[in-house]
Amino acid sequence: MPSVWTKQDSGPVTAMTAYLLKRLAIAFATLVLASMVVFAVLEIIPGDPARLMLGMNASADQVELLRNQMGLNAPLALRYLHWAGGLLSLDFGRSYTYSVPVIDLVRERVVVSLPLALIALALSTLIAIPVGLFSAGRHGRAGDTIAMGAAQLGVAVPNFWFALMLIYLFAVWLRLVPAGGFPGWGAGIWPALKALVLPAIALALPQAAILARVTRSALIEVLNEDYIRTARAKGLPYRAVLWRHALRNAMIPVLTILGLQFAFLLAGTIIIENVFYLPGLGRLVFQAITQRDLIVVESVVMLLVAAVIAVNLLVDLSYAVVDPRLRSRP
Amino acid sequence: MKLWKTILAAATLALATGASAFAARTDLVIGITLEPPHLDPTAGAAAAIDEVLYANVFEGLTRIGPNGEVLPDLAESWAISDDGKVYVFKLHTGVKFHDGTDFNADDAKFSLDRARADNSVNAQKGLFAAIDKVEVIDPATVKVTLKNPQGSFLYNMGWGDAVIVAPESADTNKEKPIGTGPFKFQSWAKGSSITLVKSDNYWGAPVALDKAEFRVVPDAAAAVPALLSGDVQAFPFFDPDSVAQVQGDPRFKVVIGATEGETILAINNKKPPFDKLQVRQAISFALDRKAIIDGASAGLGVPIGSHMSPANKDYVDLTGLYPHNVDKAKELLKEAGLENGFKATLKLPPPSYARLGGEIIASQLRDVGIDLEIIPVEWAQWLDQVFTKKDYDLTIVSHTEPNDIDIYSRKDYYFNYDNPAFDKIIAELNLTSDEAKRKTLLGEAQKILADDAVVGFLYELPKVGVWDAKLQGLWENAPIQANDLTKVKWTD
Amino acid sequence: MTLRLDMPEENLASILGKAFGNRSFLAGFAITALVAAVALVSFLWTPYDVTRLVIADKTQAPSLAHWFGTDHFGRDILSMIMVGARNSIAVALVAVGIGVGIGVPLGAFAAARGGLVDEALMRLNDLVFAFPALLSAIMITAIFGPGAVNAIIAIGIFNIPVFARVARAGALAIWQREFILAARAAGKGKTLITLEHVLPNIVTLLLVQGTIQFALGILAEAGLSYVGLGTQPPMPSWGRMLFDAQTRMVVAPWMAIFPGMAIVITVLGLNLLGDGIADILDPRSRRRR
Amino acid sequence: MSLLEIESLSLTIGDTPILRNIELSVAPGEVMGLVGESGSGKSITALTVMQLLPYAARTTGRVAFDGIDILAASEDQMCALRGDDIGMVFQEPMTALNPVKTIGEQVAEGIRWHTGASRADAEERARKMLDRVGLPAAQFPLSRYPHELSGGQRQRVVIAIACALKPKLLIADEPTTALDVVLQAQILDLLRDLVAENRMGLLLISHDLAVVTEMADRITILRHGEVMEAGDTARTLSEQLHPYTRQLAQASMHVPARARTHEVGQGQPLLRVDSVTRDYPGRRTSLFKRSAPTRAVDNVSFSMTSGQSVALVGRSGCGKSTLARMILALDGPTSGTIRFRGQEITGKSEADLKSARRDMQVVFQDPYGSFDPRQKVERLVAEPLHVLEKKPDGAERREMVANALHEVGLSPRDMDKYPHEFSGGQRQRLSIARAIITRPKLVVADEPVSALDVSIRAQILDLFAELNQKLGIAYLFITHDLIVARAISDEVMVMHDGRIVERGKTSEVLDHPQSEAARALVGAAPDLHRAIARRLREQG
Repeated sequence: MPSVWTKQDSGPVTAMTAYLLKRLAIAFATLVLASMVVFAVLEIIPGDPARLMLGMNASADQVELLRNQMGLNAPLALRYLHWAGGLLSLDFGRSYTYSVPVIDLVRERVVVSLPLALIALALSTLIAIPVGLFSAGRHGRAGDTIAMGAAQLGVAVPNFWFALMLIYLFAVWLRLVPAGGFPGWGAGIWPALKALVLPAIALALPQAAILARVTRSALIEVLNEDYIRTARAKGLPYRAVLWRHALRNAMIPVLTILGLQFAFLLAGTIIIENVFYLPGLGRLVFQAITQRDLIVVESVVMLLVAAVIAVNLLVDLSYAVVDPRLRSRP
Repeated sequence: MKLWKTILAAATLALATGASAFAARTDLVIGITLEPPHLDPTAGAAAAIDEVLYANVFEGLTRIGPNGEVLPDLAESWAISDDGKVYVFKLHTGVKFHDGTDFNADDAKFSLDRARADNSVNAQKGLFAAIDKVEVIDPATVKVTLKNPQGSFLYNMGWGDAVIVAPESADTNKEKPIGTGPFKFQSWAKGSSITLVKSDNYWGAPVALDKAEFRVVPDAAAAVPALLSGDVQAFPFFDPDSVAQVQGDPRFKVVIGATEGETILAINNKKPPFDKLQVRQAISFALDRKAIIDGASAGLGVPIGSHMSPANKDYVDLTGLYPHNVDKAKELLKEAGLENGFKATLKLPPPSYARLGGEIIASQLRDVGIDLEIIPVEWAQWLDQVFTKKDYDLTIVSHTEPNDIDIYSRKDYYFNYDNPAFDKIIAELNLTSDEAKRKTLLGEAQKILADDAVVGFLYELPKVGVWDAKLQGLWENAPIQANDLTKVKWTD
Repeated sequence: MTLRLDMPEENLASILGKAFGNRSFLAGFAITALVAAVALVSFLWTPYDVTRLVIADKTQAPSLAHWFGTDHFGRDILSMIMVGARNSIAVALVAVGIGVGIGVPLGAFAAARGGLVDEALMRLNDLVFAFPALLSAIMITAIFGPGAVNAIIAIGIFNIPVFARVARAGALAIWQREFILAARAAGKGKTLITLEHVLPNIVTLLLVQGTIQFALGILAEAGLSYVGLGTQPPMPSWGRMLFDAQTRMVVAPWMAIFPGMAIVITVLGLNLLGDGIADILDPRSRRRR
Repeated sequence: MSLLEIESLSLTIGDTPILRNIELSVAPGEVMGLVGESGSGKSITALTVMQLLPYAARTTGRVAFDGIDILAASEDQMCALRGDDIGMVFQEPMTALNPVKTIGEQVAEGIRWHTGASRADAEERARKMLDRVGLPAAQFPLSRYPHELSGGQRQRVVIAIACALKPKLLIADEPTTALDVVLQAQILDLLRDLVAENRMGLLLISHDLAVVTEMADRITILRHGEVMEAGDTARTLSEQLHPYTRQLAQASMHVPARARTHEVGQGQPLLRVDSVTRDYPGRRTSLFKRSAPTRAVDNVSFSMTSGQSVALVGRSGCGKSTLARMILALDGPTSGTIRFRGQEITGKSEADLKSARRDMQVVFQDPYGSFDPRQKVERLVAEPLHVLEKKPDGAERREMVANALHEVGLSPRDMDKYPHEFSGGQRQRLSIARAIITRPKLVVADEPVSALDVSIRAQILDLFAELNQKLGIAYLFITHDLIVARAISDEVMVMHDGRIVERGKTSEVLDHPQSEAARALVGAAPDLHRAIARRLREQG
């Protein structure tokens, strides 16, 4: 096949812009499709939010009145357009159960969930990358076997079970940290962080195990490449080769997994936030599902989907930062 | 735990100085399982609203006491006309709402009229159905005229749905409740907690607590560690199933009280084969209430034989009617032509009494040949499918409203039970205020329900409260779902 | 040609030889076989009947009569773990089956057709990937009602894009090989080539992914059951057992410890097995998660 | 005194002996050629000197570099030697450079590491070095990334890295094998000059006797990890005392015996290509614009007759393979038509192509990649039977496969084996068996022998010639190797930048090339005869 690299390209900058635009367009299209799916799925949920709000003793007339007030009797397409249009202007509507704007609920919860996910992500990265480097550097030797054995175990532990064990060890037994709950950032940075420590560990450890394995295998693969031999032939010691040449090349699979993990972490928070009764997005959506607070479910799910898409976009772009070959790719 | 350290340090200090007048702790974190959807008791059915606000932030003309008795509240006294149709309430004076506005008879009239209006979204409009008109006599007197005499009117006025609100703040109560109670609303961290603080301009006896936080701890799994780690000091409504976890721990007091919650295995009386009396009776014989109470409620809870709390003065013990008897149950099924048993569904709402009880009941009914498929449902689905559409065979639920035997006479109620004899008794009961007469009628009503085996009567839901051993004044029983903090204080 | 230490395709004997030399494979195989055996035995025999509740025997500590103790209904935990193994395996296996059955044909089709079809299918994949899987599984089971069948569907749906992606990537690599050109030169169409050449050559890749998804399926089922949306009583399931255990941690920790260990061991076994297979068949294969 | 001295070096990996009693030396300023077929242990010898062996390797014997005992040296000592005193150039320029670092960084890195020079100084030296290897900073700034360079340019960067610190010894392991002949000649010139300038010792490793003969002062011939013969290049190769040396030399120059050749223009053309052009879409430069399309094949016309053997030669990337794919109807032309036996094959459905496919088969370059590893030989060889009108039954099929195997010199028993049980040469025989099972009129062979060792290559060329004689099959050989073209073809077509620039009888074109492209190819092609002759002449 002829060489792909022709001379008449108009430079990496425009190619990069085109790539960026294309990715953005795809991300937006995915978002729109996702919103349709979410809306369609939630519209077939059995359970009437109006009835739920009024309880057992309310009459059918009262329920109907409330349904009208809540706009539940409008045609489907109109409701979708209204809702989707609102999303664009960050107007997510009003919660059926809390009767406050959804955006306010989200804002209150995001300050719990986002720091939690970020701490967990940071924690898992900080554990995983060094372990991966360590293991790859001792490929096949005792240290590697032990580290990877531990990682295998980490992957196999369900995070909610791990969370339970952590609570009983650190909160009930040792009383080092609270068993759950969140005092709010208003109570000071330290108490708030303390409340997030256990959940973050419970979330991070299984992820760290996966990431460490990926880092190691990516590094080992890269270490088999010819250019590693070239670098060794320059006289660089093994360690320097590992850091200067192997790590950056091994970043692409690691970044991919990091991106995927963000989605995992967001979903993982649903169960973990329930175990630790943290007032985060995960619990908001879980409660909203059980209370049939459709508007909240729709909005939060869309927000999470948007976050996942945004992170994937970011990961795509970071590939280009890591790998110059992708910068000039159409 | 910083808090504990502070307390410890303070306690040591107090001992060292020998100061007897050491001020006791004045803050409290109370765990609640469900978060209120909003904070207006007059606009929602959720019990969680009352659990936070009743008697603390909002007050009614009357109120319900710790043992279900009717006590004066904003109305210091009342007079009832001989025909039982006119009530004249004498109100307390000098009462202010938390926003500084005065409370007077206009507010009382506004509150009652608002609740019974056509466009009212009050969840218990039935409470006000008997009211014909409300008149302001003077700022401290309000007169209520009924269409017909109602024996339970004073009790009804003590419900959380009948509390007095001010016209200025009625519309914003959902977010920022303004009442006349001893505590005022401070903040609500949604999904997490609601904080109340002592109100300085309270008209009544001052309360001991300065600050009370209601923290939302949705599941029992989280409640135990929260309690053990000291994050939460009281769970007035603790899951009985978890009580073994803290029983015997000297740090905590476990208080078993009574509720108005008749836990029943509800039966769809119109759906074959449950339309046959023998089938329903067979189910009643198949139930082993002791095992159910042991397995689903940690052995706490009193068996019932009809729809009435054993704590109620009008209670009739009918538990002997259907003792656990597998052979008898099989025999009855055979009479009904179902000697080979049959299949049915059992829809279970989320509370642990239902989910755990359901598993046990399914196992017990399997012993007599009834094969149940367990379908767990969320409350929303339960209300929709079971309660509204009556699309169910069997379900388990606890009817926590007090004095609610009349539900069996309601048309289209989800039991699909229809017995003119029973309806007649209830109709008569509604027009009767004579105590002895009422007792007889209620006894008859209980008997009919038991004979018809309308539902499987299981047990009276216990009210299990668990709180710090040094805490005093929380309700032991739960005549209504409320956490009255007016008498709560720490002891040392 | 310079040093070529590559290993060309090998025969069954040498694969088996390597399998017996691979610690990961041996350990994984042993554990997985044990779990499968326990599940099979539970059809014929369990120490106690798991459908009978003996309230009088509730929350008994491990003893000779009940090796792993009893639960809050007096059921034998060992027996429940045995039956639960059956359930976990069934759910995860069928969910993997859904992923393979729909995902692999889609992926292979996309790779064979290329162009717009490929692009469209991959965008659809992206769409599914954009939904956090567990959140969506919770939504699906909450909407359509909790239960094993809906849990299988919810988990299975998210296996589809995974297998589609692996199958497509594997197939694309195979389509680059010269033997495909040879087949095309022999006049074979895309469908025939996919069936004859592409699929047999990505089987190992799918096998490795299959064990990984199988393990994830067991974790997902446990997670769903833990929030009460998975397998329903009276059928015991490991996640459900943990759900029941969590409110009794102080008085009956064995209720949480043994089912939790059952999950860890099973998932560990499957992952070791997958690693082992990957190592044996291709020492350089990149593992996907 | 020798710069590098290897004495009775033996090496095992696990239980497998790789090297046995290797003796070798390189003096300063000397070029030592290390020759051998694949698996002879050439590369392992080089890696031993660098001490970059796999973990499991165990060595005995002595390797001395500049008086240092390398086998006993610590890793720190080796790090100090590598890149500073010993440089190494590898075979595969496409993968030998780190894709995420600029060429400047990669050249400067070794300089900084060994000399402790500042970044600016190291960059300055890197710039000079790159300039020296033919990559002037004006056109190739230090900020270029490897992927922005061609294969030949990348190999220059690798040489710059290896020579940046003027090492005493340079090891070049097949430095030109991945390049086409013209680039090969340029790189070899560069290496020769660098060695002369710095009085470096050069250990040149190659499978190509001609390349080594042109470059090396002395030669060491390796086979199965043992030294067969060593000595002065010209004398060793002209005398050919050792039987293996003789075998290698003869195989390198092998020309199959062919009784008759075919001329153009006999009867109706078998294949007719009319102004065929193939464009590939350009890269997307913005949302709506693409750069101009790349023209891989540009207005090519030619025809072939039955039984004729035509070689299509050209540098890599000239469009040969694209043209071949279009002839095989695996790809469609952008414009123009291709007729096979008078029938147009462009834009036809697979069903309409069946009759054409019966008479036209293909042999690919890679004997490893061209067989599905999961199928047995019987199915693989029988694959083209798919196009027959009447599908043979099982017994017939086995018989046809057995015949085809017999014709290519394999046993019918081989039918039940898997491809991995065969050697590279045997696989190429399988490939040919597959191509002839339908008794085609034309076989297109895309570099059919370039992945094979010389001795095997000779056998396969013989087989092609034999089948051409016996079955009257016409060949279209795609090759970059003029020796192959000379050996097997009646006519040669020279392709350059997508066009056919010259066509004629093989001997005429190769001996008297007319076009510039053909002249460049012929001039650069290494030729063992010429090389030995020149060596002898130089030495007098």
